[in-house]
Amino acid sequence: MSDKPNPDLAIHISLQQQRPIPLDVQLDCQPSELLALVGPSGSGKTTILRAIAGLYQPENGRIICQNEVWQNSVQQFFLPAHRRHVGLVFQNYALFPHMTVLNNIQQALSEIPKQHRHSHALDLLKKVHLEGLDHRYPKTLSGGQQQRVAVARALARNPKVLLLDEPFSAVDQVTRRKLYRELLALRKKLAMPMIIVTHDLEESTLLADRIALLHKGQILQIGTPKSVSAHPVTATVARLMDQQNIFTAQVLDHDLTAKKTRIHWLDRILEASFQPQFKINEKVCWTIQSANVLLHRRDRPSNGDKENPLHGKVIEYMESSGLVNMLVQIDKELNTTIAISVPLHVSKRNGLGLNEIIGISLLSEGIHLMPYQALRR
Amino acid sequence: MSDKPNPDLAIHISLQQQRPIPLDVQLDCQPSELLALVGPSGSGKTTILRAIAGLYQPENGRIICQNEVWQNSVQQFFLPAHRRHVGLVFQNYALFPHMTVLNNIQQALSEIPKQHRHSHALDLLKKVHLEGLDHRYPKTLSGGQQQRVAVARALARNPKVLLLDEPFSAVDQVTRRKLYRELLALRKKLAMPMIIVTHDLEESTLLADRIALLHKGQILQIGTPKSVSAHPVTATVARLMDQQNIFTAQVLDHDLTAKKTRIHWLDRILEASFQPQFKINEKVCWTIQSANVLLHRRDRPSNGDKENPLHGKVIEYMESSGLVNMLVQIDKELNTTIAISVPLHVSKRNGLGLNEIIGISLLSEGIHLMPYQALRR
Amino acid sequence: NSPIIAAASSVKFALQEIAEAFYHDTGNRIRISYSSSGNLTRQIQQGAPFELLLSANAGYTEQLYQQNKTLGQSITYALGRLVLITEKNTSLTLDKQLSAIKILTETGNLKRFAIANPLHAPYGVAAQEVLQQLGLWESIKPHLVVGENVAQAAQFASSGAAQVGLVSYSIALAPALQNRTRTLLIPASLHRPLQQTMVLLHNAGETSKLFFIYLQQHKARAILARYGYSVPEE
Amino acid sequence: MDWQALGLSVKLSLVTLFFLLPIGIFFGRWLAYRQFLGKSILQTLLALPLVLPPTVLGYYLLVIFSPNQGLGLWLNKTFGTTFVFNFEGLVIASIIFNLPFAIQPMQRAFSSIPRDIREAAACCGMSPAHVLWKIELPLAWPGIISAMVMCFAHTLGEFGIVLIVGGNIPAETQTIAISIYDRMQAFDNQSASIMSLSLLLFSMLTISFTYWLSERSQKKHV
Amino acid sequence: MDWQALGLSVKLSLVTLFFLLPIGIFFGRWLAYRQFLGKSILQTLLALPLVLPPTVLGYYLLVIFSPNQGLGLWLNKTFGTTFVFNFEGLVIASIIFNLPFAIQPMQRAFSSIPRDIREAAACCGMSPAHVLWKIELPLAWPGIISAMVMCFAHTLGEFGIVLIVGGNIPAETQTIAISIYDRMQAFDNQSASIMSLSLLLFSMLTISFTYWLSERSQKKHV
Ligand SMILES: Nc1ncnc2c1ncn2[C@@H]1O[C@H](COP(=O)(O)OP(=O)(O)OP(=O)(O)O)[C@@H](O)[C@H]1O
Ligand SMILES: Nc1ncnc2c1ncn2[C@@H]1O[C@H](COP(=O)(O)OP(=O)(O)OP(=O)(O)O)[C@@H](O)[C@H]1O
Ligand SMILES: [Mg+2]
Ligand SMILES: [Mg+2]
Repeated sequence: MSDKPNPDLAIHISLQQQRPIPLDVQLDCQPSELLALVGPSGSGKTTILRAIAGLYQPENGRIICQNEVWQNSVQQFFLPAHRRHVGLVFQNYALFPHMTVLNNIQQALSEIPKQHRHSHALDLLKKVHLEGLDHRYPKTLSGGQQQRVAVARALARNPKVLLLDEPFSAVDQVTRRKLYRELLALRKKLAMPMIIVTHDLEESTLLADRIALLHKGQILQIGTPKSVSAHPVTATVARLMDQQNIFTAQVLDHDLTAKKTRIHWLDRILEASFQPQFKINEKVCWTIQSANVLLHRRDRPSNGDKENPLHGKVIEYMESSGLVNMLVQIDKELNTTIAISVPLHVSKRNGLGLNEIIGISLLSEGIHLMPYQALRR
Repeated sequence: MSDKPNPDLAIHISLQQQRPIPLDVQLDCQPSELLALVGPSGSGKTTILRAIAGLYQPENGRIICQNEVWQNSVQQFFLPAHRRHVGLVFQNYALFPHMTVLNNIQQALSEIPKQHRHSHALDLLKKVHLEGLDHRYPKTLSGGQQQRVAVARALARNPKVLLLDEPFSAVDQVTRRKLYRELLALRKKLAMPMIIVTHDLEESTLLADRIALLHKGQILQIGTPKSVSAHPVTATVARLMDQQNIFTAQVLDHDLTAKKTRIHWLDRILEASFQPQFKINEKVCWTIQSANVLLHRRDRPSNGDKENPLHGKVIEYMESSGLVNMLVQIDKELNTTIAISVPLHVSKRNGLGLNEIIGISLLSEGIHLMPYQALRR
Repeated sequence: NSPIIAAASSVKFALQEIAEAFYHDTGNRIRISYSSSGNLTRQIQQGAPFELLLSANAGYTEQLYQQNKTLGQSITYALGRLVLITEKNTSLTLDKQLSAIKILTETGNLKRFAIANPLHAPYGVAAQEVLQQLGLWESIKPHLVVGENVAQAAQFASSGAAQVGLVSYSIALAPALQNRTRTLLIPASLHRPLQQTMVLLHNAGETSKLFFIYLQQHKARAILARYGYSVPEE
Repeated sequence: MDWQALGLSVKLSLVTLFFLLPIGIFFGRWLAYRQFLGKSILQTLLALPLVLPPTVLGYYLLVIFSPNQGLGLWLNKTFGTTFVFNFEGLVIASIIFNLPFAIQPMQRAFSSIPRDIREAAACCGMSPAHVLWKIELPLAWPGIISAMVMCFAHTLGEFGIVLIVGGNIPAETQTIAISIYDRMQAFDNQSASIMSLSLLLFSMLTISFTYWLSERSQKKHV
Repeated sequence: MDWQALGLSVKLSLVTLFFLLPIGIFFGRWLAYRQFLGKSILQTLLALPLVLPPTVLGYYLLVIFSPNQGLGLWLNKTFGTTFVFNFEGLVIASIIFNLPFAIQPMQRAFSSIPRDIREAAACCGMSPAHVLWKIELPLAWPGIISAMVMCFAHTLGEFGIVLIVGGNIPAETQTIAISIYDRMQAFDNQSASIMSLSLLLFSMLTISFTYWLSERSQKKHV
């Protein structure tokens, strides 16, 4: 750190460890930034939050929050949890069973004057939409209600960093949407870094400024939700981001004027966005988001249909809240399928259904290339 | 029940109680049917599962499963939990802390021969994608891993009814998708009723044959996911199904030839699907799924654009995994907005963005009328 | 603040009354700590604030004298006597030679015979001597139940848990026992004298010294005699 | 060293534990899981054997079991044995004065098992007996072990009741505690100290081995 | 009825509890949350006061605290008081022979508090002392209460050690247990029984009231 006090309100985290839980992570999170930690179950998300909170001490670690050193394993320094000013929502809530809801929240309000605590706690309860439950004991609450109490308690601390471990997993969608709004409002109001662990990619896209994709204790990619899902750096990232259309191909050439890269896939040639970093003849992986796969409309053919046109049979057809998700079989022998989703009304107008043969186009701008790796499905 | 034994493999549930947790529920679930219990946090979903499993005894209840009476409060009969043959995944997993993962699962395998238990348990572990963790103790597992062990344990019982309380809430999306597949495969193989509690409407649409929407201990609507989300019986149901476009209007007339019902909304007239059960001049609520709201494409106007055309300003614009969700303000004074979602590429081609004025059409087939009730947002 | 004197539990019956009389006659109160003579000796050795020790065994007072814990030599203030005791409604005939008990042992009908522990309780030692004198020791030994002290031995016998026992005469005279038991005094010649000795300890105050003297006077001796002690010549 | 007395004490402790274990588990579990009127009274009754001086308690037991009247007479007629001045009597006395040490900690141990874990066991189809065996006992084990250790130690050391009910009969009711006490009273300090020390050492080995075993089995999952 | 002795016993019990409560909480908590080498040995040491006959233990304490030598001499010089043959001595003896009853149950009580609840408390910014006070103590309360009840009962009833260390001095170290014992020895069965009964009744009332209070405060959230 420099001599001059530097108003760095961010949190800087760097953790390394081999055993028992492998970790190799470097992260930082700016004040008012909402960073989402995503990754498969068991990838170490909870462990990282615990390390930040001071509940877990990884072998090598350096954590600096708002210019305050919380851990520095080189200097054998480890600030205990209660002096770290974190707000943490536990994955399993960890409410105090012998206290009412209100009391649970007030425990974290020790830093504001006594006479304001009651009303402040009630405010927080309102924020998580639990008015009227203030005198209940945790055991008489449903799972989702408990979880919201835990969120309120974490907020109460007025922490230097807010750590949320799947804070909305037990809350229904409608309430959740309301809580999102509260969280986003809060974030504007309070200048603190927020780190949220979530399994819900939609949640992370809606809430987070950046997401960090974790896998086996390592960060594979950090970026805006949009960039990580549209431009995964590897096929693994694409797979972990729930991308279904991942294939291998070979770079054919780069068209410098049209700003296109052409690739050889199956026995077809596809136009992709211009990605000259891949060499000609290089084997690559490529991916396309299903929203970038266009249906050829039988009712009104369009120009766009000419872009990377393909035909195939619908082998899976699922309706869900006004959308239809389909798997289109492009190559029967290799069982190569492309996932596509269209609005239900479009599907109806075009008479789509199981086993229909349909035409689709892959938007060349949506075709994203990645270094080659063997794919396992 | 009749004199003849009747091979009724379904489960019939009827529960009534005022206090402490209000319940008034009648449900049944056929073998191989997957029934989803959805509803806001605290609506009584867990309580119902506990009552079925015999862990909670509501005041009045009659539960019959596969022709076996489990509870009949008239006759003061209550079969204890361990004789009920249920597989239950607890909301908080409830693994046996002193047993390895494998052992946890084997506990529920008491009904198969000893020598097969080991391999059977390993099979189940594989099904939940936890190979290799068989000798771990629960405390060394991550949240999602624990949850999957709980699922495997519930399946192991080979139960007469499978009860899953948010079984995938802690599991990441990619793994979850795999588990859906396993569950659906299992459901075809085993002829037992399955009841799943979930907050995830997408999950319920993907998995469930029927969903039962619960609110304050009462079932508001039961039906296929499609019908409940497309044809909610009341505005409350629509709201609980996370429907954003809910408005009030007045029935203008029914066009018997065109099979349309016309309604008066704001200062406009909308054509809706034919719903003659509503009287002319009757005040109604109406709803439309955002997928049934069509964007007028600037690049290629279409016939469909003439259906209930509206104009408005985009006041919220959010990208999320290739889709764009927008709020379009139709009426500034009343702050009436309609939610619409379009693929990202469409949005780009049409140069959409915050504060753009756009034209939209409401598909008349998608406009669904409901009895009038005051709306609270 | 009245002085504390230490007394063997076995003299409690008599001592209670003597203390009353002492108070009546001199207006001085004493506090008495009862325990086994051995316990008391040990406590004195470790600095207990007792001013006078009434022991059921001459050995302990002698020991303390040797260790310079006393003011002068010990004095025998009474002699204990043994009685044969049995529950009231047994058919057992009691005689000085214990012949009925001899018969019981020979016929194998003797179940339990209660005495105080001959290892450390003076009345136990005496009981052993009596039995040895009468040649019954070996045959009765397997049937012995041994009380921590003579009171416990009496409890064994009086509750009927043991058929018969050898206990101190003073205990047998306790009203609660008299109603429930029959007793027979054992000739003092069958055992070594059961010297009840006392000694003033080196922190003894005036009251204790007074009491020490009082115990040797006629009134106290009369009480002691009433409680089943033979009193040595004045 | 009075090996016979030590042997007897150890035997008494083990036999007592043998009976106390099921009794403690039964009542401990019952008190942990049931709510009923008068529960606090019952719990109180369990602590009462501690309130009376052991010798006094012993005397009352002696009177109760003495073969001349009442219960003792009936027992004598029915079983042809008395419960005074013999090993059986010691066992009964030991059980009674150890009840509080057995039941209380077990009650706590059972009541600290989370309810949903027992429920999950029932949903796995385990009968209550099975749940007890596979779930509750292993989870309550540390509490049960420490209860048993206390009872073990307490039985080794108790001599007041044992002396009265047992009558200090060598090889039958003369436990090591009584033996040490007797030497002590006879001013045989050296024997007493040697025996005390041996007893302490023996208990120390036994108990710390027990704790070590129980810790080890816990370590994996706690 | 020997009210003086009863009063003394109750006073002794209360003073003992007063000291044992913090000692038990401290060591119980320490044993519950720390892992260290020799933990089983330490736990074993805690059970050892039970192994020796109380009278024998009493002798050793007497020797240790006797003002003639060693520790006792030092204490006497330092504090100007001895710890034998007076109330202070009884308190120390009581504390020692009650240690196992205080620490063991408290250890169990603390170790049954889920770890994440303590962690959550730390994350709420509570200092360890605060966590102890607001979270751990209330949650460990049933275990602490039953430990205290056992100690209370045990102190009322113990007479072996008290007799030796205290010296059975009326109004000073003669507790109700000794008093009952003395009457019993003097075949004053009636007094002994009346006193026993009164003691039992008194304990019963005190203890069941305590349990009732503790149950009531638990009922809301368990
Ligand atoms: N004590 C332990 N010993 C060995 N491995 C452990 C231990 N504790 C946790 N793990 C492993 O560490 C990994 C990371 O766990 P963590 O709880 O951080 O995962 P997570 O990303 O939060 O998962 P989830 O989304 O399922 O909650 C898991 O694979 C888990 O099995
Ligand atoms: N012992 C109790 N006393 C009073 N109310 C209770 C008690 N237990 C639960 N409740 C209430 O009963 C309602 C139903 O709880 P339940 O756990 O069934 O809800 P749920 O639908 O599973 O909610 P979630 O989705 O949040 O898990 C909740 O509002 C809860 O507060
Ligand atoms: Mg986690
Ligand atoms: Mg629930």
